[in-house]
Amino acid sequence: MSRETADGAASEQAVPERPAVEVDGLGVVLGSGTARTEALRGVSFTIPYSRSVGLVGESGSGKSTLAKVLAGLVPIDTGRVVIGGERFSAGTSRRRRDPGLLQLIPQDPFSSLSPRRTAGQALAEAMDPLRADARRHRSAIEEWFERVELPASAAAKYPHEFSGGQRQRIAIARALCTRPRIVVADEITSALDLSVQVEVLELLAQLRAELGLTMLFISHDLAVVRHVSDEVAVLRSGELREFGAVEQIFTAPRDEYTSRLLDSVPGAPGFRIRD
Amino acid sequence: MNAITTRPWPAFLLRKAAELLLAMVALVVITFAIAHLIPGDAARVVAGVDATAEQVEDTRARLGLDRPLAAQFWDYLSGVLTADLGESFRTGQPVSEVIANRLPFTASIALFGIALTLGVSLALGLAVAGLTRGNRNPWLDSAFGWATGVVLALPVYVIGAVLIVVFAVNWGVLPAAGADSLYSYVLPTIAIALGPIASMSRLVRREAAVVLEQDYMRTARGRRISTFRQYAKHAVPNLLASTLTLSGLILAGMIGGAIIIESVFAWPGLGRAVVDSIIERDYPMTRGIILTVGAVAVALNTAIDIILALVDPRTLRAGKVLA
Amino acid sequence: MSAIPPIQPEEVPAAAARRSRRPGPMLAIGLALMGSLVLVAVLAPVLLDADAVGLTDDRRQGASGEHLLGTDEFGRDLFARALVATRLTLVLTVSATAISVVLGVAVGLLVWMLSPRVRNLVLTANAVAVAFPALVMALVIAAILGPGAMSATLAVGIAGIPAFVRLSATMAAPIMVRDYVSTAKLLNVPRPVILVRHVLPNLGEALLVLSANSFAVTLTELSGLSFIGLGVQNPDYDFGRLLADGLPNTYTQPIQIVGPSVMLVLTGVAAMFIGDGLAARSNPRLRRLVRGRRSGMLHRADELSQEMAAAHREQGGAAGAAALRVRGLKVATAQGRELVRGVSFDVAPGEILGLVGESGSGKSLTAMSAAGLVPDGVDATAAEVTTVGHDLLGPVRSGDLARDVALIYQDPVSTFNPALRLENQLTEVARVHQGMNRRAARRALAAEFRRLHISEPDSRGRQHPHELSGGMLQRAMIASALLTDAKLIIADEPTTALDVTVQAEVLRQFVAASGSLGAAVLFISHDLGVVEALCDRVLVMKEGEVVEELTREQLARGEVKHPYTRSLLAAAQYMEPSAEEANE
Amino acid sequence: MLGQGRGRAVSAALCAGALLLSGCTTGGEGADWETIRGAWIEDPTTFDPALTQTTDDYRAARLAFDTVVRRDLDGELVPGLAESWEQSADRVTLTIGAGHTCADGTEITPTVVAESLEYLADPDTKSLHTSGVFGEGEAAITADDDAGEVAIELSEPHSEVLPGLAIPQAGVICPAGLADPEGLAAGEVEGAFSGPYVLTENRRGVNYHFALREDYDSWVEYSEPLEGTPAKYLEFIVGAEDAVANQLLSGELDVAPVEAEELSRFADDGGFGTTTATTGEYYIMFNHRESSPFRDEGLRRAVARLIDREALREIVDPEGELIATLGDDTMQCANTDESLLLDQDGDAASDALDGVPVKVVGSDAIGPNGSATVYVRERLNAAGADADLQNTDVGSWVARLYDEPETWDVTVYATVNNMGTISWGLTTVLGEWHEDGGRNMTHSVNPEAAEALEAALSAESDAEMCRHWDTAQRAALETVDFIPLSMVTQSIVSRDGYAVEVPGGREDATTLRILD
Repeated sequence: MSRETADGAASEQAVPERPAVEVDGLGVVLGSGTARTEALRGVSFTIPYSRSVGLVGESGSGKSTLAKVLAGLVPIDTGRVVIGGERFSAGTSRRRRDPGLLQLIPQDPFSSLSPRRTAGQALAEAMDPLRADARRHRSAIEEWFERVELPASAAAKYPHEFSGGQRQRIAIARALCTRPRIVVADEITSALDLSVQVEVLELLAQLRAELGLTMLFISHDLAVVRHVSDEVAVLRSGELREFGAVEQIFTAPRDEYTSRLLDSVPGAPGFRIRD
Repeated sequence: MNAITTRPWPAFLLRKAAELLLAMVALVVITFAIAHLIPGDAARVVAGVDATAEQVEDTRARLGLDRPLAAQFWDYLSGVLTADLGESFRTGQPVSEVIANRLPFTASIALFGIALTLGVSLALGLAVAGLTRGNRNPWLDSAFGWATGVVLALPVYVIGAVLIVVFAVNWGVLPAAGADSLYSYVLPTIAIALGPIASMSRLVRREAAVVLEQDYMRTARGRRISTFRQYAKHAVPNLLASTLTLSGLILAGMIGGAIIIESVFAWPGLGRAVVDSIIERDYPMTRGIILTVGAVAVALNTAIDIILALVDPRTLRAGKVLA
Repeated sequence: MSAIPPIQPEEVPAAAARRSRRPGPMLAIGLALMGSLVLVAVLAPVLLDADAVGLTDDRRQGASGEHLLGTDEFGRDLFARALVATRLTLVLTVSATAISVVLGVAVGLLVWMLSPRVRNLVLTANAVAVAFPALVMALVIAAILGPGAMSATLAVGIAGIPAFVRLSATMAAPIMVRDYVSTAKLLNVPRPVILVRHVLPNLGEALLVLSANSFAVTLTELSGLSFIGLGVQNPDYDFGRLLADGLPNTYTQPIQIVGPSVMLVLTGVAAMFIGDGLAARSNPRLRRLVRGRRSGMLHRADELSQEMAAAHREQGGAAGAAALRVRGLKVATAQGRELVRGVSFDVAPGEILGLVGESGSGKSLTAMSAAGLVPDGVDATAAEVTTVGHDLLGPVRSGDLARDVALIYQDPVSTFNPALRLENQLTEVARVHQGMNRRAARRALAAEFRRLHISEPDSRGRQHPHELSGGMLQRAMIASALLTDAKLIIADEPTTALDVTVQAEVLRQFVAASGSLGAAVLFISHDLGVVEALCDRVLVMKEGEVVEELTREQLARGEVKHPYTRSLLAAAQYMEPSAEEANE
Repeated sequence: MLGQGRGRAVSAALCAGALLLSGCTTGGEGADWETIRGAWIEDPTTFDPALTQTTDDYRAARLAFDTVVRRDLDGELVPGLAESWEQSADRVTLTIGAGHTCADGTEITPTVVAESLEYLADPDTKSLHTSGVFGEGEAAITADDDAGEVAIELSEPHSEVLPGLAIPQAGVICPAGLADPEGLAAGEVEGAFSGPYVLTENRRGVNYHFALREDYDSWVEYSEPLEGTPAKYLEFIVGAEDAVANQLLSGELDVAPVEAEELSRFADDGGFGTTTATTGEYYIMFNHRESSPFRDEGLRRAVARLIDREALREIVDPEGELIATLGDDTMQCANTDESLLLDQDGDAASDALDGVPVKVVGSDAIGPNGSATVYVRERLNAAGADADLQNTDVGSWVARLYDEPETWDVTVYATVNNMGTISWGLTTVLGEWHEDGGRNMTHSVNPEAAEALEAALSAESDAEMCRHWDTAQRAALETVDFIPLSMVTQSIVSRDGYAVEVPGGREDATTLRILD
């Protein structure tokens, strides 16, 4: 619905013909029988290369479902998704996807890394899914650790030896080291303390600039997406309520729900709890 | 996404019924097969050790063991459908009658046993969990470990023998064997329940240690209600799911224990009968009893699933809680 | 989950982590026992075989110096036999356990390669097999294979498979939905590799625990088969065979069953202790975070700190009217690590005091201690804690305290008891302490629900917590505070787990409710924005100390002195969606 | 009021608890001096004497059905329903006594007896005991009520008809029972009973109650009259094999069979007496087929020299006497000459057996937990043989002995000798092979013994019979066709005040008495 807006906000970098991600009339139904729910309804938007879209929604909005659809973990019922030129729709067989196409940074820093494997092994698995040999890729791994501001010695450590923020850095490195065409970050800061959130967000903003990432950044918190997004999509109850450039969303929201979201952020000018 | 489904019960019950049916069909096939897989010639065993070849063949014909397997299976299957499990090779008595006579004895000690187990282990497990919270009373911790460990490691027949020696032979306060009066039930029930009490109270204690750490227990403490009320009203309901799930397994284990304990106490239940029937190659009896035990186990399992769903509606869709 | 983590996981120093790897007492005893048994199993058959097997004329003798446990009907030394039997027993039990575990786990994991429909079918069939008495199954298998050591082992092993299929399938289920597994799937790691690389290692310790327990069960099942006559057959002998051979003589020559019984118990206990020890080590919930006895009690501080508190008291001025008065509160772990280092503050009636800080700052511990709820594993001391007139350091009329102080916690889902209906929980204080009957309590609760504009107020109470959303649950909590006319509400991050729009709504109702009660509020939050909008006064906590006290106005104007507060404020501003920062 | 009621309930509960803890005596209820409480191993399979198969069938049949002849305490045949008899090789004539009645009052006439014996002799009855009683030929049975005689004509001579008629399996079934075979088998036809007791309660798997017939007056006149009076009621619990000793000691039972291992529990206790019955014979059975090393007489002799029969007896059944044939000295024509057996000579045995592979098979029912074959195997191995032992349950063992003869070389066997004749055991190791319709499981080849056995079974007179038996036993022991060990026993423990006898060494519950 807002493809024009997205295309209009062009960046300086050279943009390939087609956008990195096109979501067109996407509909997803979860469950069956009495438990059946429509998680997504007619959602359309695009993400051009080297651009970042922030996807905001509260619980039940379908934002995680959308991430899973892009990752191929949830089948499509109606509409289609084109990622890096590859089309996926209801009929698409569930064949394996090229890991270079899309990578997901998961939400929970405690569940995103296997407790029994070192940080180095986690990255090695991304680089070489079959063998996952950390020694073979040592220099590449160290290079990535440096990039996410972790010491090289981190490679030999196990997840429980890291703080939550550090784990998310490892998860970010793991997702980026395959150089996917698009990265989906699903609520990656929601479990962290505020100051740590800021650090991770700054790191991500920095990497975005450095690597020209194409990214879908998902959060329940409107405030979080601001520093890492070019455009913002607001999702509610499976429908896209608003899609626009980040300044426009924050300064002149068109949708009533977006305004309410903005006003609900503590500290925002519209935030009132005492009459 | 907490969509509350409107009517999960019919679907749940339907699924359970289908499972039950499937299990019964499998049981019928398996029970037919096992009797024939047990080595040894039933006709020979029935005719007697010293019988002549001719007598053995006569016996074989009399028992219908000379007929093709398919025909025997058909007889069995149609018999099962009409609740006719055939006649014992040994006594010629209808198997269903034998089972009807003996099942109540096994069922009663199993049920008394499970009731005793549930009651004692909930109280014991909770008490120990409460008393050893936060590393308090470490001696109790090890005492509990040793006591339950020893009881669990002792075979049920040794426990039974010890109980008999102490209570029946030395003190003479309870009968040593038989099923004559209500007193007769005391020792077999205790013997059969001690092991399960040990394992269940270990489970309760382990689960309770987790439950007592839960936020809602702190909430309850915040209401400053008595410790007893905290445990009885707030902790116990949350232990029911796992204890019930385990009690299904324990009931199965009790039926296994019954096989052994019944000969120690001369208990006229199914356990002794199934062992005897296997040794005597009494196929219809073996089949009938195993079919019954299996059916009871499956039915109990289903019943426990349903009770679980009543106790904790979340399991309606989520399936079973881990044992 | 818990809002009061005594120690943050990431704060556990490497040394502590290493220490927890050391075997606990249970594990040590278990390993030592099992080690000795293995030694006996290796040596006894070599050293004692002649005594154990050779026929002599000393038949059926009692215990003597020569024959410690007497002899059997063949004149064989029963002590030697009990020791020699260790080898066969261990071999058979380990083999049977291995059959159950290896095949069970293999199937339990492989079902995860099947489609959900087929997997459910397999697991349902397996559930039936699990429900079937294992001993009966073993009995049948042993009968089919013909009695003997080998068939008994196979029988018990096979009969144990279904349980392990179920356990491993169930334990694998939560791992299969872990993010690292979905990430591996996205990386196109083949399913079998995922199972071996990610699932199996994470089941490892749990499976070890279960195997140790299963070893103990297998042990008694094997001996049960021997008792029935379908187990190990003479001339082979394991503990079960010896026991079954000796059992007819229990009454005449009880010494005959002593050897095998003791050995059986030692073996079983060794296995169980190893299992327990491993479980305690691997399960963080059971792992002792603190050694030593700290019971979660609030004590009066010693003389010195009382003096300090007296000084504080003078500074604080006359505060007899304070709804909450805390002086010199300290909370420490058993190792002596101070989590709260001498905090003092007052909350005036009707005042909303904010307590701000990041995780580990001690703010929740402070609040809970003020309510007299000190978590296990830590001890709190204070010179004074007076809560709505109740001196928490002395004997307390718990009913009055429960009525006067209402608590609202962070995670609405975990603070409600999932097994009980809402009304049973929310009206408990009114019913238990105020003697309200069930029906009156239910009506009163419905009235409060209505007051908070909760939909369907009359039927809400009969619902279970899982049927309500988080925001609804927190509102229900507020209703509970209204029900008892609480004088002090201690709210520990009550809206952190909620969506922003819901958070605003709940906060609004919270303020209205506390206002209508005229209650004092101690409000814990990490969010400066919330605190600024809500509180009259704010205490900033860092590492167990109050570093700064601010009024709402000071906070709103950014008039903060302490660098920590300033960094908090900066982080909050980074997140603020206000217009002037947008094009940074 | 409410409080009071509740108080009462509480005190009742306390009493129940106190009762549990302290003093509810458990043995008292049955000891009324009219009843004897006994025990059987398991349910009888049938109450039709002709169709009986198990020990408990026989026990029940003995109580409820009288036989035409009985055994005296020393084993001699004494009158039962028949007051006298005459015997030749192919004919037995019984003179039936007057005044015997069935439980329904029917008089037991020669016709009644003849019909019952005909039923036993009829091949269609498929009784396992027909050939044991009447031999391999056909039996024609006629009654002459006027003469009070029943005549049995045999198409083939058989010398053991009278011993056969003494076994409970040959119990006389009254007309009411023959008219309703199913009811008879179920024990539901009271009129079928000819013995002193009638079955009154039949709780399968739990217990069986019998009541003494008030009109019964056909008690056997033993050479020494039995002390005491018969019990009015007999109650037998079943399935208590492992528990009877406990129940005797705790006062729950009065008279019951007890395992040999548990006898010493009663030895210390002055309040009990022990009676020992014999039920059969233990012996070492060799496989004489090509596949077995024991086709070679030398190796059989070596085993005989190796085995310490006394030690083996001690292990297997310490209550049983050593025997020199397959029967003890109470049995007619039994060899008692120990010199026919080889003396122990370990060295000679070792020379012969060294390195010989031997497949020993056994059953866990022979000796406690199969200890008999454990002993044989240990002795063989000690002598240098390479003996392998397979101990299994009875079913697998028997199947192996009959159907897989190449899988075994030697076993320890035990007969269940109901007849109380030496022929029962000897025909399992001598004479016609099992494959050819006989009972010999060993494939032994000993023409002299076989012929003598044949002759003994068709002998005209006792003297002739014993002469042939002597020849057969000598010939068989000469070549060590088998090694006789000892008697299989069943010890019966009775509480003071109760007694039981074992006529001819056999269990017989009609001898149960309450002492005054």
